[in-house]
Amino acid sequence: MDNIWFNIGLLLEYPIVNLKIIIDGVMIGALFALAAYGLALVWGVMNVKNLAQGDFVIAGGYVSWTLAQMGVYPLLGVPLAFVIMWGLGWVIYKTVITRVIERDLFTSLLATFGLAIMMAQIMNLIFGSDTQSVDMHWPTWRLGELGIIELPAAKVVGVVMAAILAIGVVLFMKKSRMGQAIRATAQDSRAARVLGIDTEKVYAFTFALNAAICGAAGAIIVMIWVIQPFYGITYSVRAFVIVTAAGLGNLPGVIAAGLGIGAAEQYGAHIFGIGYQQAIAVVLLLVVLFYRLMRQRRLRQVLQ
Amino acid sequence: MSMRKLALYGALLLLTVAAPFLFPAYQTQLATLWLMIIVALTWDMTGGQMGYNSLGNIFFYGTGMYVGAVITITLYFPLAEYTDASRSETFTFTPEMYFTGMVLGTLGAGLFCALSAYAIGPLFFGLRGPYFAIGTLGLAIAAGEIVSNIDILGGGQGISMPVYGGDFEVFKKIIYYVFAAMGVVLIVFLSWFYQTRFGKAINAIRDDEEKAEAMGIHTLRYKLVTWAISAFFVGMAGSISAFQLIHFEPLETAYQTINLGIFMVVCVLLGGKGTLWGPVIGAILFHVFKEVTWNYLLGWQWVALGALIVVIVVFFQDGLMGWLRHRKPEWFGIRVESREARASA
Amino acid sequence: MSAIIEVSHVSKSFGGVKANEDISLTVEKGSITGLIGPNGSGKTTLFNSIVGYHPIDSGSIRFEGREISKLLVPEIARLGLLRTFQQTRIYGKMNCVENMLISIPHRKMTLLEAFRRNTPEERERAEHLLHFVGLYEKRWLQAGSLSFGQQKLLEFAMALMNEPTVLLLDEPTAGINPTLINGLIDRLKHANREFGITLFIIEHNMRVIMNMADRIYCLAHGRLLAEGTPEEIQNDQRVIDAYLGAH
Amino acid sequence: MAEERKRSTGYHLGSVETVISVDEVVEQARAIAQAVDQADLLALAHNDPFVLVEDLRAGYGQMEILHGINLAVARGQSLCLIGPNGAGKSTVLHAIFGFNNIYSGRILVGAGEKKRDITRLSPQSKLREAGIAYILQDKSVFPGMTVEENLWMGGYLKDSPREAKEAAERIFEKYPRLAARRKHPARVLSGGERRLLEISRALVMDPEILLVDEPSIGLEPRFIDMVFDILDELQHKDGKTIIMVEQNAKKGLEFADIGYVMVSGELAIAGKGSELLENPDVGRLFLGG
Amino acid sequence: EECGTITLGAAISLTGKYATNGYHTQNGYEFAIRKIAEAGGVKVGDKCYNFKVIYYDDESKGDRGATLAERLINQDGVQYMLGPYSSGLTAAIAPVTEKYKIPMVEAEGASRSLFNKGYRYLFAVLSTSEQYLASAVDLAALMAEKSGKSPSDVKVAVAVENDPFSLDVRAGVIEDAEGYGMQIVVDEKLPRDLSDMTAILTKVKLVRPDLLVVSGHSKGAATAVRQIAEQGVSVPMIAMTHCEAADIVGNFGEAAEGILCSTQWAETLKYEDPIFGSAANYNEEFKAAFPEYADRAVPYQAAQASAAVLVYKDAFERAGTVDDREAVRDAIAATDMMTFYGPIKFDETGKNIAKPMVLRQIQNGQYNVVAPPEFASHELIWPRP
Ligand SMILES: Nc1ncnc2c1ncn2[C@@H]1O[C@H](COP(=O)(O)OP(=O)(O)OP(=O)(O)O)[C@@H](O)[C@H]1O
Ligand SMILES: Nc1ncnc2c1ncn2[C@@H]1O[C@H](COP(=O)(O)OP(=O)(O)OP(=O)(O)O)[C@@H](O)[C@H]1O
Ligand SMILES: CC(C)C[C@H](N)C(=O)O
Ligand SMILES: [Mg+2]
Ligand SMILES: [Mg+2]
Repeated sequence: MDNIWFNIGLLLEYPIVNLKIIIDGVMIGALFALAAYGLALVWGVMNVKNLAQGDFVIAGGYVSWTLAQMGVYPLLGVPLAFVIMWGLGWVIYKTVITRVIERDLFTSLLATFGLAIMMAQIMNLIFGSDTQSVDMHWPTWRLGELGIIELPAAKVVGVVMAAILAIGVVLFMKKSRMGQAIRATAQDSRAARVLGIDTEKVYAFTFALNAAICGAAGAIIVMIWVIQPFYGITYSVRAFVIVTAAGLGNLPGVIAAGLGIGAAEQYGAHIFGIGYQQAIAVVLLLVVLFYRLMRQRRLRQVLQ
Repeated sequence: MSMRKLALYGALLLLTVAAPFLFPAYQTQLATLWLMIIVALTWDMTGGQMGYNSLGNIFFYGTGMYVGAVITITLYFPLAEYTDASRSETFTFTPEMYFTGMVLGTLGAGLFCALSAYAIGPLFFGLRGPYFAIGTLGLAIAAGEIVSNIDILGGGQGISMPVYGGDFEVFKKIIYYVFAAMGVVLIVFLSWFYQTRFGKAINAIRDDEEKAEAMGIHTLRYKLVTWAISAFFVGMAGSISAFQLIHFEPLETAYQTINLGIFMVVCVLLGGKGTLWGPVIGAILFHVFKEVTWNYLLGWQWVALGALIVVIVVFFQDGLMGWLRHRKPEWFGIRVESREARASA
Repeated sequence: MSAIIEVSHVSKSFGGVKANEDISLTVEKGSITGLIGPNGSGKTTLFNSIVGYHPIDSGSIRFEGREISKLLVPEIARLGLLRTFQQTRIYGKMNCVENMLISIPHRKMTLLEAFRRNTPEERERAEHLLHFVGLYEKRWLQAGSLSFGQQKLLEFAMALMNEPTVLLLDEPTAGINPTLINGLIDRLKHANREFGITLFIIEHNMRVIMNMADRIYCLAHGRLLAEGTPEEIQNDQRVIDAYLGAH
Repeated sequence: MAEERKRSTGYHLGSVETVISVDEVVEQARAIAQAVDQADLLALAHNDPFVLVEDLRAGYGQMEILHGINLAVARGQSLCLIGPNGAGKSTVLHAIFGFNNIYSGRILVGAGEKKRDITRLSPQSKLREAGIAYILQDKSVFPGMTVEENLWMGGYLKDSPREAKEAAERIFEKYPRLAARRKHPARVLSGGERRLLEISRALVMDPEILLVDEPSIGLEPRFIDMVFDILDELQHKDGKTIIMVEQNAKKGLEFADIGYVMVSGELAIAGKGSELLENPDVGRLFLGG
Repeated sequence: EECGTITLGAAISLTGKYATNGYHTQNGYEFAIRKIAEAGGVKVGDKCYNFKVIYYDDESKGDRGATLAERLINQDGVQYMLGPYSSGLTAAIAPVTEKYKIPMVEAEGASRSLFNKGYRYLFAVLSTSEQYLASAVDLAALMAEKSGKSPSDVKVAVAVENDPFSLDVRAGVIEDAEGYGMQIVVDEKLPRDLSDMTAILTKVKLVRPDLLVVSGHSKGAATAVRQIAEQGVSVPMIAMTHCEAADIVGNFGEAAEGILCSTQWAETLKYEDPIFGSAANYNEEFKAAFPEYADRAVPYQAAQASAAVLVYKDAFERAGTVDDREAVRDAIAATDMMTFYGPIKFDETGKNIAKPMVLRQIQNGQYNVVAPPEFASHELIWPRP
């Protein structure tokens, strides 16, 4: 308890720390948001709850890491991971997902859980269980008193790339015909077929797109943090938390929620200790859910 | 009940009783098998029969462990000293102390879990579908993380339960029979429970809750009671597991969300959701497969397990029972009478 | 006769759309009351307000003298106020008999009673009602695989099984074969007469409503346009202009 | 078809005296069923069928619902299927569009030499390749998209999004009711408004053949007339071929050139719409007396 | 002549969060087995035996470890066990070996919580974990006095993993710090999947402690060293565990300078035994046997693993039997020997009470013993550069 007051005191004593926390949080949150956005897509369109989301992220990271080992310039890893993970996503769709699509909640959840286990373990067998990262050897800018705010160039570039990717995907969904077809299929696939939309293609596209987004996120992550075969679950949990908190079908909300959760986690880590980081994310989820529940109750409704 | 059915059930019961003597080297695995059956059956109560797919039932398992342990310990010793990392004193339990603790602890764990399910239920049952699944998962994750920061519960080191002083063979049999008895009681209870109006009502909630509400069914009450019953059994199973494992820690043993927490769902899916025997069959198949791969495919065991899950889900989407139902609908009472039959004749 | 449902000055709007504006009406106990009006005039909205699907903006709704506009759906349903849905809702994965058995009046049961099995009388009643709506032969089929109209009939049978005090029916005959509609009407009247179930019915099919209702309310643009006996309504120029058209 | 058509409006009034149970209807319908042979059907379609269904057996999963259905309709003709609930009317349309399992039989589209077998064509290719549009019996708007976007989706197969938007504008001009709500998500429309949206959305692509499942369901009386007017115009002005299912059987038979009565997955009676209207058995069993 | 085989069982973390250390441990076992075989094996009566170990991967998870121990005993018929890596896994496995009355000599579970359960069959060759960094507190007090301050002015920051080992390390530090009246300004726990501790380091930057203590196995050490450098945290004294295992010198070079590392064993200490020779000799031969250690310090986790095997050899020889488990257990309990790793003598709870721990500082990329004074080979560099 004393600890907590002390930590809060620090925030008041050094207001700049707040800024630092928010910056850090947004940087992490941006990457969570990417994975969550992909999840929201497949969830919304295909009603597939992809538990392998985090493993796609990690796989993307290893793709980029391997390329870097082979001498490819690390930044190129991002688009390359996007492309390669697109392919992997397509293959997984054609072999597994196409058979579980439009089934009830748990079918897809479990199929992808199985996939997640396999992917993590296969990565472990290939890359070993040590943490890996790609060092960009770029400078770090320090701002504020005591150099409290650090802006490693790698992180800044990573976040900018994440933003570009996110904007690209959002525009694509709104403007392009494929994007529209995806949205229509999400809402009523039978009606979409009646209008001549090839839903199978839409599904495959969506799933591959999701894998690609995750892959690119992973490629960014490996430049600024570390990856390890079993870290996927962290990203999966965050992605689910974010999508659930934002509410299904609320794609812009996903990005906001991602940034928000990133920042909230950092605040929580500061105030309660980093041991509580994961707990904070999920408690926050519960709080958001219950808040929305109460609001719905006033509307004489439930959350579904 | 027909004679054949009676004979079948008699044989199964006999096998249950004789199993530890037939396979003495596998007693622990057999006990674990019963644990899997219990958690699968209880998961199916809410997941398969009521349509509330919880990913957080492991919460009751972990809580059961802790409650069982805390009761057992506090009956005789101060908890804080028992769990202190740097204590040097050794606490010993006589057999009487041990068994009193086990009985009271396990009952206490069951009751505590049932009550807490009843208490938190109104919050969670406002959530539907995926929200409920993720919300309950959140509950389990949060509980694990929080317990791992509570020093008096041993924090991240977990708790080491007292060790049974007597013959170890006897101990293994005790654990097995306690689990088995719990499982048999549960099966008998459920086979009655699903036949009652209550059982039908929770099926209605699964199929269309809004409709059920509009029909005046006490949906919340029924949901709470069902979850509480389910939590009661899981909590007791957790407590027994604590005695079986002796040492447990919060994140990987007690609130093990991605192992047992998901495995119980896999078992149910494998066997068939919403049926009485589906979860039992599923648990047996899953457990056997898991043990076999862990024995013979070491290193690749997780890959094999993942592949198994994918294959199950892809090819037996409704589980074995669902597959049978599709093959032999008449076994499940699906039929059209008279005129329709004539029409297609 | 006394009023069993009293709706007074109820308004409800969604964003900018005023679905119900200052609507007052009463449903007499034991009567059959009709509610008509053009598409989008707010009929379903009014039903939803009564059974508690959303909060109302203003006004009051009383059931048997008790204010219910703040209660939740299940609470209202347990008072014996039942509704069927415009988009049919049945328990798709269960067979018809189970659908019926679930529909026994749970509100009259204690928790302990719920822990009993269905009685033979209940089963008999269920089969009887299924027979009546013509689903007897399909009673072991999964309800989800019944045709559209069959599902409507099943839903109706379920409502009867529940022995409600008041039954709100939202377009019960939409999509039902005209000849079968006659049977449905007959049965509804029967239910009204024999069991004393008060009926409040939304219909577009004038043949149905004019032949059944004791009293009809007509909505248009969210407001109450006219009320009266079927004859009065049929000859009300406002109703003809807004709804019926020339015929 | 120049003769003046006399039609009833809305749901038309009438007595409700004839009370027959479902079983009775089916029973009696069987009794009056005539062997409907292929030649008669073809004759009804002027021996030049544009849509031809031959001995179709279809159903859901393993369950056969249609036991050998034949159907023929000429270009620019309309056909109405009536029958008790559960007779399999919707299933026929489902089968033509490819939404269920076809065990045997053929579905052919096209006139004369250009006949084409579309039995195995996937649903999403039906509109593009065979020009078949389908208005489903139950809800099929995209609830989260606005009314406008729903109409644009109707033109998904058009070459450019602009064309789709222009088509949507034309529809808004025609139906101010929809225009008034163009920016609202379709989920909030009332039952009738949705139906209108579904029908107009199906027309954006200007299909050759329209499958319409109970167009009048849930519509207010004046709308019913309007819908039938639209269909009338589509058939007679634009020369579309219409296959319709309608429980408002009087309305349906008055409208359609050909009427089929279906019972338990089989054809019981076929004839000109006007003939069926006059058939006392049909009147008693299917028109509500 | 042909030697027989004594089969030992071990569940080891080859994957998961303890994988690196599991690997060091396994290497330590294997090296000892090889050396013992070269020296003529274990002589029991007039027969000779060689050791063989059945390994399983416990995935760094306690419940897996317990299951595997049971499998080793039940299915593989193992009679004697070697320990897994980490106190947490030892705590999970010990009850199993205890139930089956299977002796387990372990080398990688140092938490005191292992030795207050009354286990009869559990023996640890290492010093318990509260001693790991307690001497760093003494050093900090000393330095405070030297620079004219009182030890009670010293501010201590603690960041430890939430596991039995690190919690016990923390307990030792806090006990000692409180003894001096020092102020604990940061006291945080590291999560299971640690990849980022900036939040803690930010606080450290703000409160400027005089001593920063980190304990979190290899991952904790690696993350801490990297981020301390990245964030430009300057604390006069930083002490941590697992420096060698994480090879912080090799991985982070400059950034590791001046960090204090606790160790159970150092190759510069003057211990020796007939099998391995001196500590320095062990160091050399081990590097020769496992070339991947050529450019780095041999982690003490490997050395103590070898020592555990040595205890078995000694005990079997004194017991004069390989079949009578009770006799072997008693022999182990009676161990009193000198090894290259230091003296080994178990108290009645099974922990080694004969051996002290030392603290090394990284100076110019070398690990130099700086405390306690009787073992120190170099002067402490303070404050940290
Ligand atoms: N949830 C909602 N949000 C916004 N507008 C709504 C909502 N529900 C209904 N409306 C609007 O309120 C009006 C009344 O709708 P309502 O469903 O009550 O009509 P109705 O009289 O039942 O029509 P119908 O006969 O077509 O079923 C309609 O214009 C509809 O679009
Ligand atoms: N998805 C399905 N799975 C299995 N059986 C089905 C399915 N849909 C319909 N059926 C069965 O097919 C038969 C015919 O259904 P269909 O929907 O074609 O009837 P319909 O003639 O359109 O009736 P209605 O007028 O009520 O719409 C019904 O008996 C029904 O039980
Ligand atoms: C000997 C050391 C490596 C201690 C070990 N990390 C433990 O958990 O106890
Ligand atoms: Mg309505
Ligand atoms: Mg139909």
